[in-house]
Amino acid sequence: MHRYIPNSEKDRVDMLKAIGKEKIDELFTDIPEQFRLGRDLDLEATKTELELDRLMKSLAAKNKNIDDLTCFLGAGAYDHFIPTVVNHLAGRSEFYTAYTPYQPEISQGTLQNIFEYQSLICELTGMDVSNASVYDGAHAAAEAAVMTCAAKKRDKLLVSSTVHPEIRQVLKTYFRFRGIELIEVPMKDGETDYDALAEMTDKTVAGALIQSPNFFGVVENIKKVSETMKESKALTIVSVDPISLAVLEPPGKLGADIVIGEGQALGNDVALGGPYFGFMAVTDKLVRKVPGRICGQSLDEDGKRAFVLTLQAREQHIRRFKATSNICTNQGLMILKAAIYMNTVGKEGLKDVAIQSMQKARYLRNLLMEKGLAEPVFDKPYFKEFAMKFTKPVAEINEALLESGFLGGFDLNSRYPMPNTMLIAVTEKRTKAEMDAFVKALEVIK
Amino acid sequence: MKVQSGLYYSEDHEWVRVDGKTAYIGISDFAQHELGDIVYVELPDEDDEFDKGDSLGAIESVKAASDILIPVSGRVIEINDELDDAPEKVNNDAYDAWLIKVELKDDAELEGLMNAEAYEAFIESE
Amino acid sequence: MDDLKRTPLHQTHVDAGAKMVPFAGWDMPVQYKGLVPEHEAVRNRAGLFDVSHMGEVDVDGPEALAFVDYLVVGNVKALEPGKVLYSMMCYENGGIVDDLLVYRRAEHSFLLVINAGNIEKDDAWIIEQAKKFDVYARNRSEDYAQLAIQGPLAQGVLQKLTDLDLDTIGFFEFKENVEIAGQSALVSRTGYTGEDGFEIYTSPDVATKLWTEILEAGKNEGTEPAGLGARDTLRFEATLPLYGHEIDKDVTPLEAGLGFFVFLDGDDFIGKEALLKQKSEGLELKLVGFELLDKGIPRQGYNIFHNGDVIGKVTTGYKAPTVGKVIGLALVDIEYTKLDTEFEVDIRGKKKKAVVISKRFYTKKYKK
Amino acid sequence: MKHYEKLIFEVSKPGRKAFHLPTIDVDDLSLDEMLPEDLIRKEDAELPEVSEMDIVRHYTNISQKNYSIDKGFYPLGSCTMKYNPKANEDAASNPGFKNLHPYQPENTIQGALELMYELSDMLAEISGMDKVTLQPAAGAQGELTGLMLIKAYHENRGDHQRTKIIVPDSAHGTNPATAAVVGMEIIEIPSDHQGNVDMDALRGAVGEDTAGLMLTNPSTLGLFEKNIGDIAEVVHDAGGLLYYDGANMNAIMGQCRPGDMGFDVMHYNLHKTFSTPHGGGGPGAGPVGVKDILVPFLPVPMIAKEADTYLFDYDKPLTIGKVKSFYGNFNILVRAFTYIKAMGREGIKEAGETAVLNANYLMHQMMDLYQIPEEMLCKHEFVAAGLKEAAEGVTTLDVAKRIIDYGYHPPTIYFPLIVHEALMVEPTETESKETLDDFGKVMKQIAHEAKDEPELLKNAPHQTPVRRIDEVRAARDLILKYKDSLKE
Repeated sequence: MHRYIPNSEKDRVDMLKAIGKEKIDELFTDIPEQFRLGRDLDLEATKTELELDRLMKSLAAKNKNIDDLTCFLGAGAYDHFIPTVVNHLAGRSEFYTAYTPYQPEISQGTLQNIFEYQSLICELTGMDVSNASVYDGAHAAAEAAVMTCAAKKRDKLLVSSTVHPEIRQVLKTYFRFRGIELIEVPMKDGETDYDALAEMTDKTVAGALIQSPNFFGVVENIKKVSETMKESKALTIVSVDPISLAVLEPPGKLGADIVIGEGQALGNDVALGGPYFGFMAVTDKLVRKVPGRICGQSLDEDGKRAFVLTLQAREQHIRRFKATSNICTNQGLMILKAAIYMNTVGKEGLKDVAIQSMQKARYLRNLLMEKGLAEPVFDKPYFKEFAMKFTKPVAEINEALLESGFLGGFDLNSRYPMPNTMLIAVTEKRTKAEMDAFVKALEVIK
Repeated sequence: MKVQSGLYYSEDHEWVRVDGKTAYIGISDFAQHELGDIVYVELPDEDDEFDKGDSLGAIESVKAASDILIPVSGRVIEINDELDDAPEKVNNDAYDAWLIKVELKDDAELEGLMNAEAYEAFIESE
Repeated sequence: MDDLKRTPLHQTHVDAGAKMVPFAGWDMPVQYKGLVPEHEAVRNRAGLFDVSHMGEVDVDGPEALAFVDYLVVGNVKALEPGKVLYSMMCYENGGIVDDLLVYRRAEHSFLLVINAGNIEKDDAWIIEQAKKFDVYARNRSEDYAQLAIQGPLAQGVLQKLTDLDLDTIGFFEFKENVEIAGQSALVSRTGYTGEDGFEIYTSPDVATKLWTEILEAGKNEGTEPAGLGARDTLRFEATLPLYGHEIDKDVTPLEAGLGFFVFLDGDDFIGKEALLKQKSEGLELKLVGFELLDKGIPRQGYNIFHNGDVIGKVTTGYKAPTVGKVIGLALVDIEYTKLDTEFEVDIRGKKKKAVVISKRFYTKKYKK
Repeated sequence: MKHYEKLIFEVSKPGRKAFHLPTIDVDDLSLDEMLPEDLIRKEDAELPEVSEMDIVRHYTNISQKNYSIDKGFYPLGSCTMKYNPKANEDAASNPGFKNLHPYQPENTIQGALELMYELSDMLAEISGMDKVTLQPAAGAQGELTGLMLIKAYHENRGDHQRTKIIVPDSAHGTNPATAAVVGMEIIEIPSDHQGNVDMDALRGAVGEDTAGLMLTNPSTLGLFEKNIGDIAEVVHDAGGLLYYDGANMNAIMGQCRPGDMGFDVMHYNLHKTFSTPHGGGGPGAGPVGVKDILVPFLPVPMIAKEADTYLFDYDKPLTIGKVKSFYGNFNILVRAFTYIKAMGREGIKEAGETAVLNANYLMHQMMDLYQIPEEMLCKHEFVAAGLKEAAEGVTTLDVAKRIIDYGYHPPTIYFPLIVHEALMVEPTETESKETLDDFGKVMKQIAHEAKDEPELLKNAPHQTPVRRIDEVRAARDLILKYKDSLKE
């Protein structure tokens, strides 16, 4: 028998006998003959652990990862440092081999973590209520959009074209089948065209989704947008980089109704795009409209503090036909890592991470200008990412950079009519030496 | 299960208490029992207009969230905002804890509803 | 007496220096300036009464119509929504539980207005009877304040305070949610004085505001606050019965001369059998009007004699302000009810001459 | 040992640090040199200030308040709580997988693309589908994607009126919810006491407006839907498509395949059938397999292979677009891939067989005391309609809570909805005979207690970090973050 299956052949025989059967096949007599496979699956033979180890390592070795390469690539997935305790503790199997905490008495670990995570997200975003997370940033945007339309009983949503292209793509897919109209708001000098936004807003619009720092790294004027929305009794959804909230005024203080974002930067691996988690925080007013799980504090029979999933009546498995969302799970392991990360870096540490990323981004940006290698595209306040215009197609540059061990920035021309423009991300992990080397490499390429 | 006479009942277990040209609307004691401990009552705004059968809001218990389908058409003239802080009132006395008061659009719609007797029989059969 | 009930206007009355007296368990204003001037104000101009002590009962539900029709002696089925019916509730034996106004608010919705002194009794009676019907009946007396503005100028005064053209409310008709001085009220062209006028039902918390606004608006017309004293003399002149006087549990509507309000050709109602019997067998007693020829005031309960035999009782007697004579109403043996029949009223041991006259002491000035 | 009761915020102490960055090696610009005043945060986010030791103790302690597969038997029906092999975790934590940036050039992630490409093929082979997208982030999103595909398919044929999805009343609540989310209408049809679809009801339900039927086979009652052939015919003849909910696939791996039964589209729950960790509720992964007719509508990108190189294929004019950013929960895919490779041809089949054997074996042990139809052959799981005999007021919930006292995780309860007092048991193949025997004993013991000492059940659990929790209070007086609790 396979090593993952404890029973021996003898156990099998005994168990069959116990239920009055002789052969395993007798357990499948209820499957009509015509549907029986009648052959072996076309898969490779069982692998021993040693073989398995070889195979997986060889596959992994076929990839170049951001330990091998110096990474200036961001665009929604960031190479921030992950303290070692994060993976050690999140790697405890009491966490990762537990199921959804539907039996709270024996799930207090998972539940307490969700509660602490919700508290931390509310701190960062300046909002009243956080859910236990959704699949990822794009999914958070989709859920927030649907929720906004449901709450407002309107079916139009404004989305700034400075919002991450992947988010807008996912929104398009969700809206197509939900009959929600997605209206793209044009951009102006790297940020949302606020005048256009105001003109496009009326009483038929449920709300607006903006991103800050936006896809180009520019910090947007959330207050302006939320004021515009309030005039039409519409909602403001802001997608944020959680790290930036250590130093940026939180959307909650600027009139946002829903704050969402991609949570990967908080202690999670870039992992080729997943699993990540999307966080979602709202004002008290919207607490009953929030999709997904929420953990609440209560008391047990002995009057002791205890945590439990609450507001579950909103959940799809109960609302069924009435559901506005069908999400079942949250990203338990991911928010565990995020919470451990936030608690480890702590109040001061998160600020350090944000500030050093900004300082280093500014260093590199200036250096590129000084050396006359590239020109900044926008002159706007930015966080840790910025767009630079080169003299060659970015694809070409990146290819060359790769040769010298650098993972170049994002080619904006692949999503916007912005030839030769690279979106460069700098995290606290980058050193002066790495950035100098990066610039040297670019000098050669040029 | 208490069934208050003098009220009109819908198959979705809402009751209507006429009061002249207006009517109070609530959920039946049966519904309250089915839902269990009610933790939240979501009500519409005053002046909202509904047609018979529209969802005027929702009632949430720990187990379930059910929409409240308005049994008669009308305009909301008052909502029972006491339920905001004390949703348990619906559990305590479903016929006292009205949800909304509407201006009736058409008395005749009442004829389409059940009286106490019919409703009692209805929940028996449920 | 502290356990007396008070209307929302109680303080207003006291401040206005009204003379307060206990009436039917309520501390009510019997008069302000004086009975006679108030009486005349109503007859010639307009008077405002606080009648918040009256009782109100809501009856709604699928069988509301059938129930009310069964409860009272009148023909409720003929009553259209928006109209009011004066009627009575009887016991099985025909004796009167109370007289009342029946407001049909909608197809399935009624408002019953009953006498202050009978609220508990009536409420218990109605609830008891209601058990046999699929109706929702409840005492709403706490939720209503009631004002009555009565008199030839009443409409003019009230009209100043509302955009609704009061001509659209006919005699014994009513409208709901009428805005009066910014307050929503039920307004009916009804009264208890024999004059044209309105009764206004509103929520207790706005009663005072309404009261002062109406008096203010009626200043030039000489509108006066009027007390229960005037109310009684007015209704008496107009021969409107008062429970405990002309009518009570021992008197049937027929005997009280109110047969006109009894609808015997319709569906069954409580007491119908007894009344039919009484009608076929003829009455033994009847309510008559009389004028006292000697001096004195015939009070309620005084015996009436004929040739030394007691033949009846005084139900009400007054020196009537408008007609200026001493007149009264009495329940007497059917034999002595013809006009000009003479008999004696025993006033504190002295027999005083009296003669039967028409009950129509005063021709009502209703606007029909 | 005394239970650890602190929240991390209660451990926090000003000045404590568990983290330092190297001294800044470029100009040490101050915030206001880098950002305009009005954009700068006025009040700090109150994150905790704790030491590394504090962190380690905190999470170690709260972790021990969890029940987990590694700790013991976890027979949660329809959740397939099988062992999560450690080798999966090793592979997933290999920097060669976890440190790949989603926007790296294709030529730097050939190993990853090869893995995804081959995983798709293996999943397709196991289920009899033609092509598989790995993009959906969870079973529910897979379901969502599947219905989007069905809708897109009909719309592309001009069949815009096909908006009705038929589901049996035994279906998981997610099915109707998903349909609602993609703007489709649900028609619920009854199933018989064995959880089989009522064929007459089905024939009555299909028509011009039928978009499809959602089914899981074996059904949520753990029974194989024998009529599946006829069902497929009825739905297809009506112009509808068949959706397979992969929740229960563990039972049939290597025996039969949804693709062969006539299903056109399905989702897989990698965290159920393919041993990826549940993680206390996620992350999952919900790949979607389809037959050829639906391939043109699949989300982009697909992984393609040209000669010996793998690449992202965005060239799909009819695609529904993207349902998730990037390419799916890649590092979950790595685990599932590792698992299937480890199991291989024989292992996969053994897993299915053993899952079914274990379920039937355990069912037989519970038959005499729990309401289970005699002579029933279940698949990977079975449903008991509560106890046969119990004292007044003893519910399935009480039974579940009592099981906790005996050191096991309770089965799924009150699902499926069509079974009164349902108790849904799925042992999975990774449990030994001894474990099943002991659990069987426990269930018998509890059945006796339910008659003789009901209080034991009603007050259970007794030994847990917390006792039964007041859920009403939780929902009425919302305390959803630490600061809310301070307001109390």
